[in-house]
Amino acid sequence: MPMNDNAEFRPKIVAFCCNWCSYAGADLAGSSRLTYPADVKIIKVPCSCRVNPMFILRAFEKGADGVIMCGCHPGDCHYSTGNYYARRRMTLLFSMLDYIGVEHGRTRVEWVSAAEGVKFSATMNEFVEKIKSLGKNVRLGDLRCRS
Amino acid sequence: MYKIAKENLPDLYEAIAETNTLYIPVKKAGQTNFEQWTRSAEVDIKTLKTVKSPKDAFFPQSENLYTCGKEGKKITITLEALTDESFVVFGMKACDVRGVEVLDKVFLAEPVDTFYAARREHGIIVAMACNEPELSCFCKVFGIDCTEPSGADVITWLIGDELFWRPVTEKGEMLTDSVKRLLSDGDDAAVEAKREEISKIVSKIPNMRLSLDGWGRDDKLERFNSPLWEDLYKPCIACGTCTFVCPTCQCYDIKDYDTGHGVQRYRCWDSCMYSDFTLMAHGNNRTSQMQRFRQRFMHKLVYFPTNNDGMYSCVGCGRCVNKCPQNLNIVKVIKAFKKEGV
Amino acid sequence: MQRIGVFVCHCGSNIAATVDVKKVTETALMEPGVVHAEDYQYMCSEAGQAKIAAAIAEKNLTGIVVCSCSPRMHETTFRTCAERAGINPYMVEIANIREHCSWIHKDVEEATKKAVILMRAAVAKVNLNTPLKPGESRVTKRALVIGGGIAGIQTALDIADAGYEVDIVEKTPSIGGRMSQLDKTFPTLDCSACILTPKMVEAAAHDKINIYTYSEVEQVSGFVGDFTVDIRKKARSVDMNKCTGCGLCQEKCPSKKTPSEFNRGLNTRTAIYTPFAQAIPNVPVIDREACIKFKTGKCGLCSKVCAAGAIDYEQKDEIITRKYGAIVVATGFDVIKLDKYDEYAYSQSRDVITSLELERIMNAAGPTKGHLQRLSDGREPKNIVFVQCVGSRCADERGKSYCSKICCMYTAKHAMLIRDKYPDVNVTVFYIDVRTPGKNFDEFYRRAVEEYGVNYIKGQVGKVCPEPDGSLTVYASDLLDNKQLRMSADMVVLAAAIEPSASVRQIATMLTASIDTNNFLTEAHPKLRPVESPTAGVFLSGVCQGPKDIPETVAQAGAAAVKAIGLLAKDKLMTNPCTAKADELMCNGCSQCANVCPYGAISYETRLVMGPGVRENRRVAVVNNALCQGCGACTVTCPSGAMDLQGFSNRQIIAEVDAICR
Amino acid sequence: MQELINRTKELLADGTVARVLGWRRGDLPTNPEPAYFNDGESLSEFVYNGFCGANLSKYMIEASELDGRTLVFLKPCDTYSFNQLLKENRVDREKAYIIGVGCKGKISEASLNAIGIKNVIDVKGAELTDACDTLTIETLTGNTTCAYRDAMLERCHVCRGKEYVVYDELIGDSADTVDGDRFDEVRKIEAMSPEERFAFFKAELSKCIRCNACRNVCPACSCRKCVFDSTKFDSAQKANSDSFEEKMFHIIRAFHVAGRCTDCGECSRVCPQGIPLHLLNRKFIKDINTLYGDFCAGESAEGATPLTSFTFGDAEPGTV
Repeated sequence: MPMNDNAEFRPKIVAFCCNWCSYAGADLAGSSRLTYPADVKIIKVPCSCRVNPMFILRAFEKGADGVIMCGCHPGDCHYSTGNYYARRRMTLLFSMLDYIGVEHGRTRVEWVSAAEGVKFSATMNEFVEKIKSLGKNVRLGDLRCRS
Repeated sequence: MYKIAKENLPDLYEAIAETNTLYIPVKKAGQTNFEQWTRSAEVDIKTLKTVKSPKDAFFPQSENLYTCGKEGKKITITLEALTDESFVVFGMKACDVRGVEVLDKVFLAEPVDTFYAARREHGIIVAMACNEPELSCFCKVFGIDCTEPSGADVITWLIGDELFWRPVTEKGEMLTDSVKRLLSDGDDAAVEAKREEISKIVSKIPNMRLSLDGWGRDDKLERFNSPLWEDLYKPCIACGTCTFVCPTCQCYDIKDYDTGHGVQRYRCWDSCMYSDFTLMAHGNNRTSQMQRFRQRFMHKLVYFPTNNDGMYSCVGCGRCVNKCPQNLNIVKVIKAFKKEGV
Repeated sequence: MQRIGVFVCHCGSNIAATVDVKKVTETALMEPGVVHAEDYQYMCSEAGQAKIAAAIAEKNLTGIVVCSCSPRMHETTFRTCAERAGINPYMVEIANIREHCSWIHKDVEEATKKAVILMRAAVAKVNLNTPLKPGESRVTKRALVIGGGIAGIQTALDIADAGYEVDIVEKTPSIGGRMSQLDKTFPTLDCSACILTPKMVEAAAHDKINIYTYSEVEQVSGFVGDFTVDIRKKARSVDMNKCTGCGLCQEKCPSKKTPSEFNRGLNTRTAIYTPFAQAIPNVPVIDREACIKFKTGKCGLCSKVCAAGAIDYEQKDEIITRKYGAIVVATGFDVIKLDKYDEYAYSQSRDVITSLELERIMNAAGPTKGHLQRLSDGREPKNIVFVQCVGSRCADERGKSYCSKICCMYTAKHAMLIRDKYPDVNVTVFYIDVRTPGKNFDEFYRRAVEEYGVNYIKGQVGKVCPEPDGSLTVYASDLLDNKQLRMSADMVVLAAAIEPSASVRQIATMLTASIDTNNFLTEAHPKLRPVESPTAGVFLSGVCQGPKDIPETVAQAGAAAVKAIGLLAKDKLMTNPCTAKADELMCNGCSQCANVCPYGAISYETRLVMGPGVRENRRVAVVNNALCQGCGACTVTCPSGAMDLQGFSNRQIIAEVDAICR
Repeated sequence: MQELINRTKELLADGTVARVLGWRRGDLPTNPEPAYFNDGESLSEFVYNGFCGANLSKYMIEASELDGRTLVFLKPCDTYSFNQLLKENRVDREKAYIIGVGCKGKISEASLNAIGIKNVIDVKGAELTDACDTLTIETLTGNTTCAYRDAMLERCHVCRGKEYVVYDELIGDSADTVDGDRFDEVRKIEAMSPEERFAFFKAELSKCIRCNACRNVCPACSCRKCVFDSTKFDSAQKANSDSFEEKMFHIIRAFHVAGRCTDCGECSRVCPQGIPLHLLNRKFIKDINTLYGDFCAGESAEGATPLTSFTFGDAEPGTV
């Protein structure tokens, strides 16, 4: 449900980043001073395969407006196969969220290597814009958490 | 005795809702349950049994008790406000009303549950006689007359194209006064005829003649130790369906929920069928499903009457009979003991 | 309840210019569990660390949050600091308020707000942290090398030279591998045998190296530092201690019709044989399927002529069980089968051969004594056509998608050698691309073209037709001149793709080492850990990991040896404490977690499980801490959450999520 | 049915099995219940007809702990559940003696209610030996008939077939009951707008009373401790105060059984609020089939599941 006063709307966005590629990519974005909105908060996980769908739903429950997961590019996983499992899990989860009517685009997966500071920053800018265009998450939150 | 044409019922709902919150059977996604009335709600007073009993109106499945807030290192506690506005529960059946009387025994006894008491004080029960009792009904076994619900503030009968309306308490009279402009005078004879008609159906339902011999106050240990339980519980999958559709089950759990801007301490229905029911630091006091299964029936048919002057905490509504996933139910339990002569 | 100290770093002005560090510090004091908060110019400095140590001592801190630069910079610094001050290093978490905050945001208010939230998430996590201890496991100071080619030999020599015992397991009767089959090597044209044989001899003579030829790995259990391996020593039927290697038995053996594996089936060998003259050990084996004695019970000629009495028809397979600290896989390669490439007439004409067969033909010890001739009629060929990329860089499923890497160079070598020895022979090479990245490679190729007049044509061969006169007609396209060619040849040499040795699949399964779709063993990291398998303690040497030439193989063999030595040099292994852990009370034993573990770290045991109201024997998952690398794949596969990851537990991550979304 | 009883008596008598897991006659024709029988005598209460919809495979988890073999009656679709449990080491094949019983589609009182037939006192035409095309029903208010298929459970209209994937012996014939495509309903929802989809699932899922019947009956939901009952995730939930918890519970439940759910339909059969829970499971099944190749959980007791395997070229999240 897009809101008219988008300028006012500051989304809450949780980004899960794998320790080996994407977290380092975010570090590179930082050291390269490539800005992206402060709405994005990063949680470090060892590998994208550590991200449980429960974590993503939990974020929405507690009021997140968008959740993004970043991991090593397929084929480059530090643990060799983790992101392949993560990819299947997220594909199915996202498809289910879409199925129950949650706006397409509230969740995203992006593969970001340690060298891709530019990509990390661009992805986050893009994602924040997307969530802003979607507006506040009203379809997945717990009413008790709405202040 | 008053009456109102069925086609005018929406006006009646509207009128009641002007001064009260109105809970009424509403059909949503194919199922009928008591819900707060709105103009767009699809009211369904024809369905005999709502899936859930109306006990939610007095004892909601989940309710907040208080909220803890934090400012710096200071903690504030805000009690949830008690109900202070009147509400009407429209269309409760005789069994459901008895169900509330069972809850009264639990929540109005000392120490009084203030949340419940406030709701009882402000709640007005408009009961409705059962038009077509069903095969799964056995209310008569517990002395309930489904043709004329007792314990309500107003009793209604759906007869032909009219709803007959009889206030029986002061609260009922007051409600009646507030909607009197919509009511006309009714005829007691029509109601008596209807009751007769319903009684005939009741007499055809085998379970209405179920015998409670051996249950009640006297028998405890023998029944408790019966080997029958071991056989009866086996198909039970330990879900909470029977307890959650039951009008008398009163057990609840108290938990905390962190909303991010305060911690809510809430209570929610719990089920004695669950393995974590009354879980304590040392573990559970009932460790097997057999024990949990036995507890449910012993409580309803033995312990509760023992502690409450013979009042059973089953009202024979038959919801559990209809809804048990594996077709177990209290009737089968009663029959099994009868057959074995224990 | 934890007693947490929060330390906010200014990082000079790197953080303090955009984040109100005082505000972050003050807010921290309001967080649950936080009993101390302070800020400082440079937390990572001596003085900064001293502040942390002092606070730990004074306030009895149990957990630390440092709001500073990325944990990739100084997590270790602060963990070490905490450990020195007496608390477990894993009770430290970093809130990254520099790279993830001050450096990318300009607005102070906004950056401060975010820094507070990142601090809060870290505090929420530390509240649930538990002290973690790295495990210890012992190291058996012996290495196993699977495969006795140049990769295996080199690895074994390097490890042995460092002073550790090494066993080589080689499935054929002799070590030496593919390299022993080669004639010359590019780009130096060294004689292959001349440089390989001394290595073989050195390995055989080394007092730390123990060679099991005609043997295979049968079973592997255990984990890094502590593998247990069963080796099947196949019955040789010759007593290795008695045999003098005189060779008389082979001369007398009447069964002479078995195609020689060493010579790629171009000639035959006897039933009792050594694969080649310089074989090590120089002890023959009896091929029981070819041996008349084994087939009919009669003969026994070899036994009669053996003066040493070494022939032992009764010998049985022997299983040797040994413990190893490290395992190096060096199983090498084979040439792909060409039965799906009928267009090249490989099966129809004996004059269509693979490059490896050409090696044998060119070799003085080969079936033609090194004389270049057609196998069909013994004539010397006048026109030779080389076809590149047969099965390499192949789009369809008949071949391999990858480049076999060595073909361009060995073809240039062959062409050059032929033109050198037989200047009147015309040599034509059909290629897709000529790939010559390597020291002196392009120079070598250019010499073939420019000095030796090899005719290189960019194009693909569509068909090779054997003609009634014994010649071969080659139909091809010339892509540069954009025309179809038809030429007559006497011999066609196919640069067939190479593929990992067929046995590698089974070995990979035993080692729980992962393998890619082409059956090459997967390295732990393609860039940074190219000689390690993802399975700890397993290293990769040679072509089993990917196509490579001899110098690369030797280099990788040395690298694998160094990795193995580095492991064997340790007395004990410290294991990463952030490993998965199964709650056996909740575990269903469903095996789903083991299915996704890339390290084979999860096994199942039936054990007595005890808890409130529970006392039963049942199957539960057990994580081997020495193998687990802590990726967490299992934790998500486990529906009940029985499997959790220490240091990144479900509750910890959820606490962070909650703190951020608050 | 007599054939089943006779064979069962033989197997009990010769000691092949120690007990029997089947269905016991209820106090009404419509409510037989799963039950154990320990001797030939007790089999007088045994029943098997159209109302025996319960999937007995999950009870075999407990039965696998008992001494001796348990004879269990499994319908074709139930055998998939059993096989899946076997794959997950939850049941012991050696402890089970499986008689694959014929199935002509299962019916239920709820389905009869839905077509307006209530208070059923007696039913004829639902025995395995019957043709199972028409039901003759005696009710409190009179006699009536209806087409057998009109009383059938949803799952039987999209039945996967008459095959048994695991059994020791077979008794009784099965009938073709399929008259729909099992993904039709999913497709219908997929074709809706996001707003319509949201409204649909909100209406359905908000009916949930968190009774856990769907979970507890599900053969794939066999965790010793469900994540929603455990303290390990801080995710224990019993409240029913707004719609999110139902969403979380049902999405995660469907996700946890994705690639393991055999589509036995028990969740939808038992839901007291009539929530079509199979629509969530089937969405995952459909996605898995589309994205990762046809997969049928329980078809084999070995091999990886779609979520414990992968290919290098899998679809990217959010693109489908």
